[in-house]
Amino acid sequence: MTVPYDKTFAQKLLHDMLRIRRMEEKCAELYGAQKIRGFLHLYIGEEACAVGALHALAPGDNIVATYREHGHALVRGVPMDAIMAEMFGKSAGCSRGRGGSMHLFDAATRFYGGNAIVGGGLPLAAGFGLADKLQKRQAVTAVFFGEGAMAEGAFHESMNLAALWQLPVLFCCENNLYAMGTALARSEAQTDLCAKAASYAVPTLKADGMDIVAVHEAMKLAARHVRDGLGPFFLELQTYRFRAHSMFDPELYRDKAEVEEWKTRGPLHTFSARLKAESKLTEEEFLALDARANAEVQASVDFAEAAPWEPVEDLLKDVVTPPSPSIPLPPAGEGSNPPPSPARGRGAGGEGPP
Amino acid sequence: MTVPYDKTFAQKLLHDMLRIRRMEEKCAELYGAQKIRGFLHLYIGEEACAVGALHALAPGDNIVATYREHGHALVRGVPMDAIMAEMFGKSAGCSRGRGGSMHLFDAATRFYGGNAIVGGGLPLAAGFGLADKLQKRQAVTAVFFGEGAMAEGAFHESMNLAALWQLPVLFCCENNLYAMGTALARSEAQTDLCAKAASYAVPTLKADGMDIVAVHEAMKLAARHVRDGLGPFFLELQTYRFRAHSMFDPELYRDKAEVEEWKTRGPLHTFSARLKAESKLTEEEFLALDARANAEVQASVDFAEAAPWEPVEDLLKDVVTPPSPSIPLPPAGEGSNPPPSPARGRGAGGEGPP
Amino acid sequence: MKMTYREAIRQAMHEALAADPRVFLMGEDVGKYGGTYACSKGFLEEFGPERIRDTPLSELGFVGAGIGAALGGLRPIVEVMTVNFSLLALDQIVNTAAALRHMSGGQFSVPLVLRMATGAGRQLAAQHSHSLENWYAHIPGIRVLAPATIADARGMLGPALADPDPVVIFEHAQLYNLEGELPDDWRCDIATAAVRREGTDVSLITYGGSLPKVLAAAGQLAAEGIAAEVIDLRVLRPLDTETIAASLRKTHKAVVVDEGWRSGSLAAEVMACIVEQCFFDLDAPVARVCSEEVPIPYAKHMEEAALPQVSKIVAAVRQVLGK
Amino acid sequence: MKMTYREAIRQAMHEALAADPRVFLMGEDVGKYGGTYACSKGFLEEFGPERIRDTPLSELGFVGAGIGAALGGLRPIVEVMTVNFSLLALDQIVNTAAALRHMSGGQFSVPLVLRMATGAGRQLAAQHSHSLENWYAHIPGIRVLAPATIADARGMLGPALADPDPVVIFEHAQLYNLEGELPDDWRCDIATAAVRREGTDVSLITYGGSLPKVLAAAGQLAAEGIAAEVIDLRVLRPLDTETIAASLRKTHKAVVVDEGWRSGSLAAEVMACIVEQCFFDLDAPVARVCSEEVPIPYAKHMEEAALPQVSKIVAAVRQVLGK
Ligand SMILES: Cc1ncc(C[n+]2csc(CCOP(=O)(O)OP(=O)(O)O)c2C)c(N)n1
Ligand SMILES: Cc1ncc(C[n+]2csc(CCOP(=O)(O)OP(=O)(O)O)c2C)c(N)n1
Ligand SMILES: [Mg+2]
Ligand SMILES: [Mg+2]
Repeated sequence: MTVPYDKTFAQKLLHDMLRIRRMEEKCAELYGAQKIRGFLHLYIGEEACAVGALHALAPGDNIVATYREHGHALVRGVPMDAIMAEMFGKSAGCSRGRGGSMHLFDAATRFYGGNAIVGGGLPLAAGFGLADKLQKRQAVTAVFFGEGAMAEGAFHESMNLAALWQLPVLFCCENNLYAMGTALARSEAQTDLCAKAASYAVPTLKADGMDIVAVHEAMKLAARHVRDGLGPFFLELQTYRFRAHSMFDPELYRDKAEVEEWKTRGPLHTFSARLKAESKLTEEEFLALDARANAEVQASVDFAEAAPWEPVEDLLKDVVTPPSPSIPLPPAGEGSNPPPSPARGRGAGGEGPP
Repeated sequence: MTVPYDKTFAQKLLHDMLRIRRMEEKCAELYGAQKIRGFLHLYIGEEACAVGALHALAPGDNIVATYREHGHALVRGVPMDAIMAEMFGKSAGCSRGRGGSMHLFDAATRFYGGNAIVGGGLPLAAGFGLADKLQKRQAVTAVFFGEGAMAEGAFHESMNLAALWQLPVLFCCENNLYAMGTALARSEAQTDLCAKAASYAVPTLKADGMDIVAVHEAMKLAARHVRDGLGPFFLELQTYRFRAHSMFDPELYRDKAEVEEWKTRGPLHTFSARLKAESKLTEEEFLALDARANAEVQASVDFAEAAPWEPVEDLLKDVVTPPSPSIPLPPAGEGSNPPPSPARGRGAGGEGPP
Repeated sequence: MKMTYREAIRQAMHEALAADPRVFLMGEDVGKYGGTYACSKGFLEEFGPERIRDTPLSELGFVGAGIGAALGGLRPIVEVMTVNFSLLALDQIVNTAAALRHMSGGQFSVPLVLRMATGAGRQLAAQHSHSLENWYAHIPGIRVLAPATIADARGMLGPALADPDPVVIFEHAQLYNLEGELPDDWRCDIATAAVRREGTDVSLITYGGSLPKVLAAAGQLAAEGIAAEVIDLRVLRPLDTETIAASLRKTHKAVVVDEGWRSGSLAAEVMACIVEQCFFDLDAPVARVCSEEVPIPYAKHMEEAALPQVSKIVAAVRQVLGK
Repeated sequence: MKMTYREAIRQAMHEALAADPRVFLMGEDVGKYGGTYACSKGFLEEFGPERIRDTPLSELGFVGAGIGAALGGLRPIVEVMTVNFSLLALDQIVNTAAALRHMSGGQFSVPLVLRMATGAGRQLAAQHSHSLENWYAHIPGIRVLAPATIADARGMLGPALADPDPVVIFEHAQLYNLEGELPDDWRCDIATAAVRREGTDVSLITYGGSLPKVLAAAGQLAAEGIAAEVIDLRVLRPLDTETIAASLRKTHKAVVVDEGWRSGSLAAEVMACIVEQCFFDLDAPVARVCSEEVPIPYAKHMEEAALPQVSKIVAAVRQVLGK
């Protein structure tokens, strides 16, 4: 299939995948250098999912993600500076350095995390859907989760609630075949995830998560369905992570050969090759995009390095909402959007919501 | 269809249904008299389910039930005396008066409760199945639950575990159409419960829960499957409770007409009518069976009335297992059965396990 | 006006639903059934199924959905029926509702109100008789309330809904039928403890379903010439230690009464606060009357033996007073 | 022999698996992955997938299955990975495992061992840094252990498996890499607290991951001429209050150190016990050093500020001693 996008949009998709890839490669390096600590879950190999999916959403939509969410945050429009500063634990981070890699948040782009409890975001997504439905907003809530999360009770309860109440929730399963070291067939009696989801009377679709066109088209269709008020939708993106589960993972559970096999389907080189074959990309353009991504990464590292730490005196700040007129409750009857996050650094290359 | 049982067995089934019915009618009366307190959930109308199902099981099988379990306990062989004394809160009760209506237990018949948390018994049943499988016992664990429980995460996780590990668990859903006041269609997006269960790659079967023959035949088939090591099975028994959810329920949520309609399908009178039509029962025999049931009930009430209370000094006894040689841990390597319950009264009409 | 605790809860919810279209009630059997404790009887007809939302048996799911709905601009009142079932929802409460504001760097508030019945005393046995208030009071990021009077049942919901952060309201199941006068000034704060009876000899500190027992004990003690001051904590998190300390500075002796199991109880926390703040005011060791450390039994005499009772409170006071 | 805490846990499990065919290990990634904390590396190959059982992400399900398996005659070791995820399984733990024996009138024991990592200190942020030991210590019917030494890591599992009732073992995530000598007499009871250092001036009472910090503080204090006695609770339920009281009768002063959040902490329970049993022995208010009441932040300096530290312990001791 030819890529059904014009050169600009196609290159934008490629560039966003590159931005994620380069950012995360740098993160891995910085983890080695102990600039980034805690758990770090890389998305490398899965970039087509976040990029293809998020470009199908609108600014008023809500995003709920997992601990493997750097890519989603970035493509959604959270500035790379703010993400990088967050991983450094700096107060210019998108969660003021309190969340780290697993807890990126951004009110301005309706990016609701960053949840480190597997399946923890699913009930939340149903709630966003309920709020949008009751307040008659034509918004979509896209919730991302791994195939491992589907064994959790939270998945079951959330799917049922969304289907029962016909909530505008788009369930996006990133099936990378493993939950830590547990292969799908050792965690699910039913390995056809769409069949499983269909049992909630929800329409489903599978897409090749290594192919950004497939992802984007599937997601547009799914988002349309949800936005039109036809109820929830389940989308399975079949993908693979090229790296270990987290920086602690010795990867005893899968063959090197399997990884290598999947790498041949890597979303970056396959998509660039297609674009080149279709004359939508030259090698120079590719290098320029890559250079821009690398420059953005370097700038974000510089930003994070230079950024200040949160003062220790602020430790207890925002455990509860400060009694301040600066964050007023919205007046009765108005569908309220969360207030934009407080001032924070936005560096070079930060893009607005798609 | 003619009733495929000889007169003796057919009358036994009828008698067991009568025993449940008469016992529970008495319970309702005793609740009014404040002899029985707490929550009391009657099974009246659903008797064909427990009787048909439990007569398909063997003494080495395990039973896990809910708070609506009087019938299951009785048919399984827990003496009516012990059940009645339990509801009175007497120490001769099958749980020493500590459990009451919702927590009937009996080690001797492998009756594991009596669980007042909706869905709470399901993971337990998977565990019994695992124990039987690993210890190579050809036992079936039958777990009873209402259709309301299927919305719980516990259902999802337990079904998946049982299916994934091919555990010998028989999931018995008593679909009486309501969970308290919530009709099935207001709790499940997918109201075809077998379709839902099938999504775990588990074989399923629906049976008319008002027809004891249908229940018994379905259960035999299901138990055979499970006992043969072919993995779990899901059985839906379509039934109806004639009484309120509990003694507190004002029953605002369903029509009198609906209840009356279902009563025409009542398992007692329909089954007796069939047996009479097939000359397997005379009116005299029916009256005799009923009289025996009533006598057993009266004896159990007398027993419970006369039974002593647990001494208050024993309050803390058995919070943990007393360090006593009387309950030794089984030696390594032997599949252990729980020790029989301590001495307790067994009155007239108590029957052994089917 | 005379009314029951149940009616006070009902009126509070009714007022909130009528005043603010963002408010809605969600939980098992809040609608067609009329509420397990009949607190929302008639609401379905009045406000419709969108705002009086029956849920499936999915405690984790609908509590989490309440959090999402709160983030999405609504003001959910989520009824979890009883604290016993809230065990299934704790992950969402602790890891999302309570943590979200701080871990997002202050970007999001979660204006969620969670109501649940708590406590024992109705012969419902081990799985339906929990008092886990101290578990909740242990969690930073939420406020925990325990209305023990008609006025608080009526008054606490409003400020709870106005609170931008999650508020958990424990309604003791034994109180729903409590009848009493609703004072004209039932409006209240959700920050302070209340002195329910003044006294100079000993401070009796309690909350929720134990308040009536403690007041009864104080009455008995008065007959013996012992003037007990009764403090109703009202707010279990954050604790109003100032009111406690002020009382202790006067009485120099205290008994804490708490239906939770003794070990790890909220009573222990109150005792720890007293030791930290009033040690040199104390004339005697602080005592506590809690539930025995046993799954609550069904039989009435055994259940009574397991729970705090007036006689045990009176005995504890006598012991503290050396009488 | 020198070994790590991780290796001690591993050896204890290995011994149990080798000795008793009823014992099996179940949990997320205990098999192919080798255990999240590498405590079961190599077990899958040695004992096979039936006994080293990887589970799906279903904490409620597999903890409940562990209970059923225990009732069915096995001796499960269920690993819940971390206490954070155990929130999803609490219903099964509280309402079934802990309650079953009593509410069945003593018919059933549940010989289940639940292992979980606990605690903060590795910059894992709010949802992965809980210390909810006091929640567990509040529940009648279970025993709660907190091995803080190589010896206890090696020694506690055996008696836990021999215990006919449910036992929860908290392994502090910061301890896995702790290295030390395994004494020859590592076999131990699971009933008593241990005096880890003798002293006469003040009793420092702690457990789990805080023990190394408290010992370090005691070392610093010794340099200042303050002889601190260090008590490692070891068993969080039931508490060995006798060992605490014996120490207090000697030192007359105490500081309790507990990584749990301050309000409603296990430290509060220890303080309450001291007040109840040793009030007249006390020369000063008992103090506690707990975690600040905040979801634990990611940034290292903020996380450190949130947790008990040697410097805070030393400062608390000085204050209690009026120095
Ligand atoms: C409730 C819960 N249980 C366990 C964990 C530990 N854990 C973190 S990620 C993970 C695997 C999740 O796999 P999947 O959902 O497929 O997502 P992926 O990591 O593959 O993107 C596990 C077990 C957790 N964070 N939360
Ligand atoms: C986890 C949990 N949530 C709520 C309840 C309260 N409750 C008791 S029975 C019941 C309805 C259950 O319906 P169903 O499973 O269909 O069984 P039925 O009563 O119809 O036999 C509810 C909501 C409970 N006991 N446990
Ligand atoms: Mg995965
Ligand atoms: Mg039902």
